[in-house]
Amino acid sequence: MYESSEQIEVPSDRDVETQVLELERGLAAPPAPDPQARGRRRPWGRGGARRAGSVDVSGSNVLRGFLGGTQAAELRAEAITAWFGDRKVLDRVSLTMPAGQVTALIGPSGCGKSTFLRILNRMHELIPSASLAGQVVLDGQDIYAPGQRVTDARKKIGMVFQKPNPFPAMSIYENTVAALDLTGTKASREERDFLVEESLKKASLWDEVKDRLHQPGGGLSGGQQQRLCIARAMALTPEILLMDEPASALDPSSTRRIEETIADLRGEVTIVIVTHNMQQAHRISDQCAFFLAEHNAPGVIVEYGDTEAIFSNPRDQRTDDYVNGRFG
Amino acid sequence: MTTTYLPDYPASSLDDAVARDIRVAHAPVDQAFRQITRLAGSFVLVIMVLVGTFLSVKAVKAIKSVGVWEFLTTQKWSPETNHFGIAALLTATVTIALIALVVSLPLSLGASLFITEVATGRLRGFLTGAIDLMAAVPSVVYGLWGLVFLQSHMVPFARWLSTYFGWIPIFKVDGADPSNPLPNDALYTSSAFIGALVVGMMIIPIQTSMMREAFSRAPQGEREGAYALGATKWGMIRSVVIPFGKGGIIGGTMLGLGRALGETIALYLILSPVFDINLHILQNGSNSVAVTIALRYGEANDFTMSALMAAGLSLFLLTMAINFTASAIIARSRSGAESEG
Amino acid sequence: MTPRRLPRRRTLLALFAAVALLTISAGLGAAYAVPTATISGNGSTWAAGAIEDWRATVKAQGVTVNYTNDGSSSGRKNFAIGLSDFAVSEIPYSGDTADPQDSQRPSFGYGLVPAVAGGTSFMYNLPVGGQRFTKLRLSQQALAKIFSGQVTRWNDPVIAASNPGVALPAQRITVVVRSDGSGATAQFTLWMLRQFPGDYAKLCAKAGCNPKNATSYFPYQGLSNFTAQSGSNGVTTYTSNTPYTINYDEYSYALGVGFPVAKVKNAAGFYTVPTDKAVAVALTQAKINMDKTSQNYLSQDLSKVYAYGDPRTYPISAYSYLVIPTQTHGAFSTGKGATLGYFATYGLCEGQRSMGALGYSPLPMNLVLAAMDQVLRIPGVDAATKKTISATKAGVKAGTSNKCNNPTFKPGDSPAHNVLTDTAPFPDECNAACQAPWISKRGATVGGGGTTTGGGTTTGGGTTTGGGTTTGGGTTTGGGTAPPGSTAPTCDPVTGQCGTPQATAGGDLNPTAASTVIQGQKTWGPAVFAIVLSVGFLLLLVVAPPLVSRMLDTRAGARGGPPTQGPARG
Amino acid sequence: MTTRMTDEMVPAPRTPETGSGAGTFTPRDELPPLLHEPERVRTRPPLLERLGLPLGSIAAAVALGLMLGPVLGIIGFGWVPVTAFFWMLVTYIALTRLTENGPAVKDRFVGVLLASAGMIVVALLALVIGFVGWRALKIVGSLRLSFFTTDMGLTGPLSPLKEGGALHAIVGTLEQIGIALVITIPLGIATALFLNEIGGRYARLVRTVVEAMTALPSVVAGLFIYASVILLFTKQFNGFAAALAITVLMLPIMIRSADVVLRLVPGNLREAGLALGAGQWAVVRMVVLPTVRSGLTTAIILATAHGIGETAPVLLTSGVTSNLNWNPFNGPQISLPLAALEFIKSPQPDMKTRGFAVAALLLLLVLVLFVVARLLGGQQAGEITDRQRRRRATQSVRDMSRIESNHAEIAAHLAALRGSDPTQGASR
Repeated sequence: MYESSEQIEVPSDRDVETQVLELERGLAAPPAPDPQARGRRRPWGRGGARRAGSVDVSGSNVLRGFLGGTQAAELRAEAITAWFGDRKVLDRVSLTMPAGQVTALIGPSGCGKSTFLRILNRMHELIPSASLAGQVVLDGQDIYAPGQRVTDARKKIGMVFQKPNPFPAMSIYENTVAALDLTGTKASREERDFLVEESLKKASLWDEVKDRLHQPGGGLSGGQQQRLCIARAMALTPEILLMDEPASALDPSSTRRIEETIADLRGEVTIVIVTHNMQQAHRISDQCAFFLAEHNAPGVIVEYGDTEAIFSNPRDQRTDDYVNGRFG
Repeated sequence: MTTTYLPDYPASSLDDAVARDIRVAHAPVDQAFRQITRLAGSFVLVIMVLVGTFLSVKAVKAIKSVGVWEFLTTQKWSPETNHFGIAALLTATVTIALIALVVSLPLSLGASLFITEVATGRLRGFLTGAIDLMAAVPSVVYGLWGLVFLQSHMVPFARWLSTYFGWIPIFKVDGADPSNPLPNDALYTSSAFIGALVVGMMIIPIQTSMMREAFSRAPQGEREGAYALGATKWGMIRSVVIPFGKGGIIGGTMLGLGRALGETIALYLILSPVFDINLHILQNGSNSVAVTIALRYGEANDFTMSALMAAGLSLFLLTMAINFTASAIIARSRSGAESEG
Repeated sequence: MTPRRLPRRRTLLALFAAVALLTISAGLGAAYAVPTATISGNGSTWAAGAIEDWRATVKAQGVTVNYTNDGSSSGRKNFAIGLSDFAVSEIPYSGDTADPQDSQRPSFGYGLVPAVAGGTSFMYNLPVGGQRFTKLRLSQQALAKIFSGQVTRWNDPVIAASNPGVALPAQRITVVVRSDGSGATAQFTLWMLRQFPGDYAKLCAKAGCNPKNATSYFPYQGLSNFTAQSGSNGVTTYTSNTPYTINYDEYSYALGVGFPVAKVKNAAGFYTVPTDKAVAVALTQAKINMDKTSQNYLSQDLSKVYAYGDPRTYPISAYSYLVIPTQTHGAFSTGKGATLGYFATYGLCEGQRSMGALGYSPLPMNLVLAAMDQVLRIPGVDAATKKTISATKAGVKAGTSNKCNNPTFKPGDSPAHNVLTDTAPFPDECNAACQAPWISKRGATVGGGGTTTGGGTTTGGGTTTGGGTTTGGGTTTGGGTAPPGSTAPTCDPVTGQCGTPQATAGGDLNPTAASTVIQGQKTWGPAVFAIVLSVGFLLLLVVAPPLVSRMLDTRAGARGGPPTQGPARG
Repeated sequence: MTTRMTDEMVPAPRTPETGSGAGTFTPRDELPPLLHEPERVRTRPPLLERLGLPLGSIAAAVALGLMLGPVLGIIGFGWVPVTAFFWMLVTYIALTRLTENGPAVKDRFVGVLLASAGMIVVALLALVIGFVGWRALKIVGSLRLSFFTTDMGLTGPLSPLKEGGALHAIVGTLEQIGIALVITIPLGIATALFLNEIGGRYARLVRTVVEAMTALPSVVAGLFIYASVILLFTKQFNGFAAALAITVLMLPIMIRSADVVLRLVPGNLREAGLALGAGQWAVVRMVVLPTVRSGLTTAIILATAHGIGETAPVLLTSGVTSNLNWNPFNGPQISLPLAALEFIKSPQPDMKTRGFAVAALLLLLVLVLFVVARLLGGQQAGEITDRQRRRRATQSVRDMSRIESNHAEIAAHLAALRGSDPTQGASR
């Protein structure tokens, strides 16, 4: 794809770019790129071949996501009901996660927050006995619709897990761009290099690891590993980033760094975060949803809305009790 | 925006949600991967079932001709005259395996406790390695060591045992004459005892590693709890480690037993085959199913082969039963249950 | 990216090396104009020494033969079902000497080729007075009683009667027999059946066998002083390792380990050992089936051998056979036939020359000639082999030297005459009068069914014995020449008794006298050493603990912290 | 001692005065400067006890054993170790008793017993290896390298020890185990992947059957191949049949150990891969297999070591030959364990020596495989050696500038594109 500029000679490079852009984003055609850049020899190109020619950043699958300022999208869960075998764990949960915002899912253990989160990027179905009802709508499409590929949904919806889990056999560099290989996305070395730095910078890890990118990812500290996982998830420029208690296994200072990272990513990607830590939810989220499963009943959202309102002026007594630490 | 929402749940329709069909459409390469591994699994299944079926089908011919009961109770092995059974073979096989257990159990128990509880650092690494290596030593090496080295050194001990403990039936040796100043070693050679010593050595590693695994899983907290109550190391081992590793002890022992039952070459080299039940373990002459197969397959005609298959099948069934019991015990024990998760 | 190499590459490398070497070795092998097909056979362990010797020699000529000595029964069965290209067996598939337990016979044409003669010897391991006794004599009656479980003590009168003046120990005899199906067992039980049917019946009654038939499986069940080992190797190894044992097998095995074999009393009342010559003398009485239409053409009837009255004869002598296919079948092609023909012809001619040294006895020429006719029936025998055979026949007919170079044959002699019988020594006790009738009979051999020729006087010249050693005609040669090897047994030239050098060095007929030099007599050497050691250890006991403790303490002290004063505890 | 030091430099801890409320203290402020390191409290038993007593007891025991045995002749030499062992126990316990109380003595006693068990097991192994090696040494002087380069084809019963070798058996072993590995490795790993990655009821059935098959006695596996492959199809003994017999034995073992190794892959790694939008095969190929690479390699090598030593199935299938046979599909092809067995069965001392030499060779092969397995197994995924670490460090530093320049380049282009994009603006 990246090389396409060389093969396609008609009508002009600019037109190709425009077409691609229009296809991708539905945008108006950009003007011609900087003529200086046009004539310059670029240091990237597959196989190290340096050649003069047009800039084809837009034609690259990998870099496509970086063309727009933000790729954040709204995610809408509609009447999600989930079962494990015969046991119902969620009952008709609906929630809209606005684009570019941080939505925190809070609630006591076992209330179905994590299940809900895993439903959002189709990780739920990995459990053999699991089933669900309802819809998850992204870009106007139900990700569970029959025609939808599970891998496409997951590519658009990244996930970070409770325990940092960098791939042990890969270096930091390889971990960061693991998604490329795992999804079979072709990319030149230059594109990879760009992605590594870009993603690590987004995860605020670049400065800490830039001089040891070839060391194993497992050699980092817990907090760094978790940020590496965030970088890994961001490499494919997802629209949504799900985080399942990303800081619960970390010490306070690492937690702070993660929170800073989340704050940096806000606006760029829609973040849904599950957390047990009330202060954390308060600090980082724009919107909060309080989940609760009363004994022997499936989990439901008791109350959701603006974070400040949830914490300062909850309408439900149970929410009030929970956010003020009276139970949980 | 400073509002919150309270979602409304109509209680009446609590159960009207129906699970969606979320069948995953796999990419072609994943589909291929699933099919290929499934094919491999099926292939293995077919091979294994084929082995079992082939053995069973072949064995049926021989068992049918003498009847199951006679097959199980006859001591003689003479398929040529249609008079054969596995009573003597199986008894001897089990006898050897049991003696092997008696010899190996204390050693492997002690060694595994030593490795997990006493030895530290490099000594522990060395011992673990040595015992794993012991498992990899080919049985023919053990066999020739047993034949050439151990037998000559163990015969005097066997003689001593039978001289002083001959009053215990299993240590009795027919034709032994303690008053004779010149010992007749032939009486004590090629016996179940000598064979079992070698087999015992061969099963030490498998038992030790099973037990070591189990013991090393004993939770640190419980150990420290025992120490905190003022226990000595042995007190801690007895009250925490051994109860915790009980499943490993039993499971390892049974796996060793299963291995001992199937041992061929070492016994093939050492034993002098007899087709009578000989419970005098020190006395020359014993047998085993595996040895009989190795000795007799060459000259076996169709029917004799079928008889050998029948013997082999019964050994296989016995070993299988023991192995399954062992894995059930291990899986059900505390030490094993944790390893699964 | 991520390395995903599994060590499959190593295997590939090995395979590649294998292919490379294969081409090289193929190139080397092509230098000879000999049959190239590889043949595999299995069977007799009794004759294994001979077959292995031939196999190694023809390999040097570029012909590859595989042989597994796993017992005659196995050999006959594998041959019958087409698993092997030839078998070696002491007994045929059918006839009264066959094993009734054999149920599988070839579905294709086959024939017997006499391969080598030998004596079933009785190797024993009998310490008398602390030394290995090497001069045991046994009557055939005693053998029958020992091997039927009736005589179970070494000092039994039946044994003592043949060994006057020997203080035989009051030990149990451990009889070592074959646990697998074996031609040696078949031959031996046949002898027992023919000569001592009563004892054989008793054995069968005890151990469960058919008293009317010889068997390849020695019936030892329920006989507490019997022990069974697999293969001639197993039997021999066990006997050599275990005192108070006796077994039966081909003489070559005893020679191989340097152990003595019992001198067996023949019909003339003399004790002999199965040297090549004694066996040659005995087998002059073998009746050979000369019925060419019979499947058992050339098979042997040994009844007269057992009872032969020549003082030199070893009574329990026999032939071993190559079983060859006379049709192509299954995997047996004419190419393999060429190899088998070459191998058999080699064995019959040149191969016979080393038999004496190995403990066998070469075949007489008449049998060789008859066997060659059988070899010609093998499909695909090549021109070179046919030429050798025809040249041999012509040479024998013309009375000139022939290509075969069989050691039993002298040009101009009758093919039925075995020159070994001319030089066979008489036992010491056999005086001139005793020798006379047999000397006159020399050369007048009866080849059962074959032609009988007279004449042939004793030649005084050097006679070639097996290993190619030439001994003066005047002196009698005993057993075969010692095989080269680390433990070459020395053989008593008078008695043909063999043993290790130390054993014969005692050279005393009276074993009780030999017992005065008991090995391993207590000397003070090791004891003094032990005392010194134990004193040393005791000293160590006193000195070591504080010393070690001091040493380690100072070292520990040097490592960290201020030096400690006195014992560390407190 | 401790008291002295306390007096000198450690201020006595103060207790909050009653009535003064919930005050706090800042003890570091009052600490005088440290003059020298405080003496460490000893918690291990003194060396006299840890080493002196056992050594002394052993010395005493050996002394007594030697006295009773070779010196006084009361007991046979074979009994010396046994007597010494018991006397060692007695001495050690008696000496311990002088200073310790009941439970501690018992503790020591059991400790000695456990140590003895460990030592006996190691001693037995050493005895086996040592004996075989020692007996095989004879061949070193008389055969030298030709043992590895010649077969037994030209070696007859009368040939001296310096003739003949084990090349045919080495070739046979390598080819047979090679064939077995070619079958078992892909099949075994694929099946283990099926059990682990796909799962389901069918996989459980396969797992149960595989587990049952690990109980198959080796000789029965040989008998199966003999009765099926050889008698029905090949009609001759050959190396391939032996390889198949080894395969039947190795396959369940391989599957089981690969299964165990794969089970150790944390589920969250698979989930992480899947959450990135990867397909199952991609996750297996790039995450699961690389993670367990060393474990799988170890499993394969150990299975190889076991397969190489299998004698019984080979005895029934490969046939015996003295000749080098490169072709595993035609004619008998002996392997090392079978050659050792055949040689050792021979009564001739030279053949026995060859048998020990072959056994030693086999042992050496297993030992080498074992050491390799240990070395590989010691390195977990992501664990690297110091050398690798250093190499990667320099590489990282070298690549850093490249990455930065590539990033700058592309970022500039992207910025250029975006800058001219009216709807996006230069928001970044």
